[in-house]
Amino acid sequence: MNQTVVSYLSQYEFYDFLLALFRNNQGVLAFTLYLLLALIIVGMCATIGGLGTYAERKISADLQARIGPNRVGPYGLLQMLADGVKMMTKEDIMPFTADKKLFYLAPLLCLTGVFATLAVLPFSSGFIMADLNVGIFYLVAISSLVGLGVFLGGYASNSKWSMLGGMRGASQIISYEIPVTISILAIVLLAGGMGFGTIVGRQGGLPHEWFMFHNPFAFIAFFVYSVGALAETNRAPFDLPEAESELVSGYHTEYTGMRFGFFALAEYIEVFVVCGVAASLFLGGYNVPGIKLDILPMQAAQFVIFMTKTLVLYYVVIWIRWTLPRLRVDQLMSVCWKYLTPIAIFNLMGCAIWMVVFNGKSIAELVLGSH
Amino acid sequence: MFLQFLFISSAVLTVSCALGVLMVKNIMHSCVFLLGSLMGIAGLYATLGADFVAITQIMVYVGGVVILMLFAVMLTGGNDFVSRAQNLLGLPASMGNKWTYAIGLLVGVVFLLTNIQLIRGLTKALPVKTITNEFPSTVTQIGHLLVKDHVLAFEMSSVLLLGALVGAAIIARPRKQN
Amino acid sequence: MEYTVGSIAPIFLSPVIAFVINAFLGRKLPRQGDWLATLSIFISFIYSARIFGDFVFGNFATDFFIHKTFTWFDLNHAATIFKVDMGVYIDNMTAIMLLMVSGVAFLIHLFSTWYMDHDEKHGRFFVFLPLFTSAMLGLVLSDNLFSLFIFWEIMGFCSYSLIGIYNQKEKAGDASLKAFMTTRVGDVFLLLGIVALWMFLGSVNYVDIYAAIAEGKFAGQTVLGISFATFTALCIFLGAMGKSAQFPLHVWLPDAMMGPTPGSALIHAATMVTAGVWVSLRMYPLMVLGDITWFIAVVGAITAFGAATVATVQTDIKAVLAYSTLSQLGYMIMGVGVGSYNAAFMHLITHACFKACLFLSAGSIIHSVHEQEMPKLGGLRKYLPYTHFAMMACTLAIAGIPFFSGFVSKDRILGDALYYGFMSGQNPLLAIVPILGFAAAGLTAFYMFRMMFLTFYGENRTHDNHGHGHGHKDAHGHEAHGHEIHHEHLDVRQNVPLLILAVFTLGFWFCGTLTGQSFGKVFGAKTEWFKVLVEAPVVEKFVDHKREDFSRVDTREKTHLEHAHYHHQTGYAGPNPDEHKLHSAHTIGAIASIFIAFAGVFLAFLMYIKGSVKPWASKFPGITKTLENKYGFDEFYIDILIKKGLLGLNRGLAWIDMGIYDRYVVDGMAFVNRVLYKSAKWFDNVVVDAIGVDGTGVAVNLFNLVLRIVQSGKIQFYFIMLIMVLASYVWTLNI
Amino acid sequence: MIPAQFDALMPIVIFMGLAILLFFGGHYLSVVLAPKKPSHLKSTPYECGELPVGSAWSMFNVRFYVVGLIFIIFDVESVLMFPVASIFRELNDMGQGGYALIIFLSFISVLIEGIAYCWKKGDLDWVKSFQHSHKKENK
Amino acid sequence: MMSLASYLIISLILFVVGIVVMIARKNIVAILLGIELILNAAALNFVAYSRYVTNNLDGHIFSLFIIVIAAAEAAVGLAIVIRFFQIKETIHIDEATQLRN
Repeated sequence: MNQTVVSYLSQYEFYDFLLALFRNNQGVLAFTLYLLLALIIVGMCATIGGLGTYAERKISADLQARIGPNRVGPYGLLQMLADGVKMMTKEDIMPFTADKKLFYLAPLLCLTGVFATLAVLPFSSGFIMADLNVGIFYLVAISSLVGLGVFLGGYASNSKWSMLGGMRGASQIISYEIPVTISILAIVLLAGGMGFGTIVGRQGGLPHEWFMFHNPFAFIAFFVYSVGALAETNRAPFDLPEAESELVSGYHTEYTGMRFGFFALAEYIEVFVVCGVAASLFLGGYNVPGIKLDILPMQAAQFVIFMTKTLVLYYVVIWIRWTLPRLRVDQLMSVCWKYLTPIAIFNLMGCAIWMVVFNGKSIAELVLGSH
Repeated sequence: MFLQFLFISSAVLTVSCALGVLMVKNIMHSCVFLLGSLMGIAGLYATLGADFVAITQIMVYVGGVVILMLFAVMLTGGNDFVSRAQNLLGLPASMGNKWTYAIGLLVGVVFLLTNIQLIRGLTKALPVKTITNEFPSTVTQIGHLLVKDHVLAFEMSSVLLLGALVGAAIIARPRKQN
Repeated sequence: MEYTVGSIAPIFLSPVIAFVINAFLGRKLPRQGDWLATLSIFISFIYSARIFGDFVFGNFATDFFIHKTFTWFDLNHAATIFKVDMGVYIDNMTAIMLLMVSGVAFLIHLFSTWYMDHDEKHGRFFVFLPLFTSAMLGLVLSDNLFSLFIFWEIMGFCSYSLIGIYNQKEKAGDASLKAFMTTRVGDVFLLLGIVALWMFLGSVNYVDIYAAIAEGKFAGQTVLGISFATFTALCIFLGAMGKSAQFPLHVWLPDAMMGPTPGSALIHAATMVTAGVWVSLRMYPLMVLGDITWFIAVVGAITAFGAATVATVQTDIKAVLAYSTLSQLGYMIMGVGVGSYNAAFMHLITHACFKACLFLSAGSIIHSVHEQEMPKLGGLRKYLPYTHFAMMACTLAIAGIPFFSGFVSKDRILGDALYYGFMSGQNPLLAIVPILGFAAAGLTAFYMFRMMFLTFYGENRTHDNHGHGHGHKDAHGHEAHGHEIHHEHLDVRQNVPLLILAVFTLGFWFCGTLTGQSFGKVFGAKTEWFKVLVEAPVVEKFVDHKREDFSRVDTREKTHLEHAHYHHQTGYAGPNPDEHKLHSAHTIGAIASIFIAFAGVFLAFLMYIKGSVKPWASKFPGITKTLENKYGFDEFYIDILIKKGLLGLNRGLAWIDMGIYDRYVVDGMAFVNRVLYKSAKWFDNVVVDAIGVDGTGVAVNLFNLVLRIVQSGKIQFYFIMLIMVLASYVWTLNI
Repeated sequence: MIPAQFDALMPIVIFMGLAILLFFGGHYLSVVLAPKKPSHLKSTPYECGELPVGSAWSMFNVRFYVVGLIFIIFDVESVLMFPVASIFRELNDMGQGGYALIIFLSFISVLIEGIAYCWKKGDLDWVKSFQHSHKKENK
Repeated sequence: MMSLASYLIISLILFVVGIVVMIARKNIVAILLGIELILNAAALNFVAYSRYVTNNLDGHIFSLFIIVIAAAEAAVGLAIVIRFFQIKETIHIDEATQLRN
């Protein structure tokens, strides 16, 4: 049974009022509500993406004892707006050797892949656009469109740097998808379902109820997931596809203006999504510590909890970027195939054995006694 | 309403992209059209209530097969390789020409008529089932089927995939240049 | 005494586990894992002994049986058309057989740890040995012909591997190939019989076959013009002939000596060759229904006699034993044929014990002396006292000396054969069966004692490189120089298995009364345990048979199928045996066989100890030559069947191919082409030119176009053809 | 009043539609706002100031394909594992945990075999020639 | 409008297009694309029958395994294509007329 945000809202009385407003036309009302909420989420994510660029600069400046952007607006806060305006007003250049149709298509694929993942991201127990039964599986599947976009972007530019970056990017993204998927499988195994509602609902607010601390294997799986997710989003230290010292700017070397903006936007939103998934799968998601109520204000609290966890992870991602050096390409591949994948597989086996041996109880339950 | 919208859009996407695969002269574009067609089929699965199969379609095809095909195209020299072979009319015939298309269409029409004949016979014999608009979750049922009824196929598929991996790795492995 | 999977499966599974571990990790284990194999067989033995104890001493009714099944695979949900059950079927016979197989196999394993020590193939030998044993145990346990066939083939493979274990020797490779190919001939027929039964009954369970027989389902069914029952029975018996090395498929067994001696012991004594007898016994009701018992009896008699004659001239100690095995197997098959169900099975068991012991003794001799040609042995009594003791006991048993096991079982078979041949009113030509049987009995006593005398008595000739062929006393003054022969000491692994097996050559183990009656009667007693427990399957009681799930505890009444009265039952086809005549036949047979056996022993004594009678080899050179050539079967198979027959067929086919096909069809096509070409040229010259250059160009272009596309030989063309054929299929059949 | 279950797919379509809308809207804005002064030199592919030589669509190393190959096999295996994993807890609660574990572990063990094979054969090494020569020198 | 017949028609169109692609194209990769289309048409039929005719999910399982096998097929097929290209330096189907070399 797929729960959606509309079916959640329909418990409340104002839904009936809205329904009357729409002359009892369920479909149109649902569509409108979805559209509104989707616009809100997209706007929020775009803002977070924009703020991400700002935060990245500020944090990097902080780490490197600089000041960072401080001209536009207070503390340079409006820098992102300036960036956006600049992108829009830049000339749109396309190499004459390029494959024009695919050149257009590539950013769209990235953008679609990333946006489609937002539909299942659990912001709170009610505010999850569609709690599909196959939630996390859907997310993993649809986000592979990004890899395709990266590859096609690199290909369509018909520039050597782009081509190399695209090939590298695609092979990196697909490679790291394996440990990520297998780590997620371990969590699915523990949760007994693929829907985000099921997965988050089986955790609790307090750390010992999180899946991360459910058992040692899940603990390792969290790190495997984190590393793999970093690589999947082409973040440092795995930003080989856009390594500026090797490949100019990788697969988006030839992209200018708005199209480059879409790539950047997709990347920043993807980082956000990945952090949100990590928070939901491993860190208890939107669960408010200690309180279990089913009222509307609770949703706000859950939302805040979720965003807090996600943004902390987001900060960590940026922090890692400015701390760790970039890997070499062969190291990249061997990290994936020779370390992460075997570890992830053994984690999965360990989780399965743990499930059977300890009957699905976590360490805390075993230590503190079952609740 | 929404379901019908989804169905129509998926069907249109599927068929038009399949025709695109057929029509375009660029192998890269063909692959991308195939991607569109497969996404459309995923949508059709979704309208049939087969959520897991739909997502599997996206995961395997979009994430795997299409990328692999694009890789293979790049590894075989991209789109603009020149075939050493010439077709009947002395032109390079990498993506077909009007003669091959004519034959293909002929065969296609024959097959189409044959299949319509078959389907006509089949649909008469089929029992009519009332369709509800309920879409129960298929994941747990599929899981139970995989573990119980089709467990042999499940285990064998892993062996099959292992065989495919080993075989393909042996074939594709770069040979040592002496 | 409740049976579930846990109390039956270890019998079969523990050797399998040992096999898997030895196969993959054997090299890393200490002593290459031979202790593991031995231990696994010992576990089997323990569980088998438990079952045996329950059946023989327990509170079961004498015809109690356990039948548990599980569905192996079921490809059809609704109609059970393709459903295969696996299961175990344990009755008294299975219990006895399990104990025998696991016990003998355990002793052989124990002996092998000594025999194969420091052998280069030590590890590999102990990979195949437990697999072999487990296959035999599985074969005995299985409740249907299908799983029996699987284990049958596993055994075939293992025997192939064990015979050819010294794969660097060319002869070993040849011998293993020969064994494999010869048994394959029989296996084809067995499979044919199984498939025929399957198609007819939809099941190959023993109990289903019995029930079908009882319900008369076979009546009136024919296949290929003969009765269906005859057809299937014949097919299955041909399979048994291949495995049990019956004439004329016996040629592989003597050559199977190439393997290590304990392997031979396992093949020839406990396991593989008895599988054929086993399936004949299991399918006995079918054989009776198919009315082929006379054929079985004749085949058995011929094998028994022919092998015994060949054994009299062999000089290799293992060859003598091999031919004696053939001969004894002939007795068993003959016993099945003449309706002596009980005695045939008893002979299987007794033969397993003493033949295993004989082979192990031979192994002991060969390993101590490094020589297996009897003319080069002799006088080993002093050096190998324990071996001598064991081997003498076994020889007495096999020769049919009273109070030994061989006498008990063989005498009974011979008595039944006598009745069958002379008194039961059968075809008078079948009198050949008891005649050959008695002759073979005498020959058995002769050649076995010849072997004993040549090996253990007389002068020691081990240092003498020029063996004198025949075992009379050679030049005097040769005191035993056997400095390379060490006196054997009582070794747990070398001698104890022999001595344990030798104990079981005594007759009273088999004809005593373990079920509580009087102890005194040695032979002829009708209440002895073997007769009570083993009897031909009564098919009627299986009509409404219920089977149990494999994992369920056996909760049936232990005495639910009780026969009110047991009578001595020979069970052969035809009218009820005349008890009086039968009894007199047994009496005559017993006296005659004792006399014949002692005559054989005496003759051997005169020839090889006293030397007063010269061996007859010089007197009858032609016969000796024939026997030494083993009746020329190998040559026949190789020269006539393979070289002349198969290759001749090949040549004939080649002639047809080259002479007819090439000459007429291909060249004819070329001729037609030439004609066509000429006519086309004429056409071109006359018609096309006349029509005009443009027309020609267009026409040829079009023609070429079509032709080239059609004749491209390209993948896509085949694909088009595929589609077209499919379409035409649909349209023509109008589906 | 709960809307039809199937409307759960609607958000996905809406998000995809929004992505497309945003894409074309952005393009439209850029067309409106951005200058348009094309020149040949500007639209040459960037090669650090040099004139580009040849097409970038050249042949690539096979190792990319091998990585993709291993990936797709693992991808498909993980797809098959997802439904089994999601009912694992249910089976365990039903008391069939051991059975499920055997099924699951035997499936994974084949997966491990695949990766072990590729590892052994060096398909996971990105730079093969270097490592091979390195090993030979060590010997 | 959404009925079994419409799904069958879509899958039929896909199938025919796949066949035409397989026949018309001379590029081996393109032929593999056609095979993918054909396989997908079959899988779509299975799921459609599963919803409209039978009452169980065996059709889903079947199409799942079709996808699995299609992936394996693509992997091996493309490997063969690449190897073929390394030998022949072309991926024209008409060059592939010999079973060795």
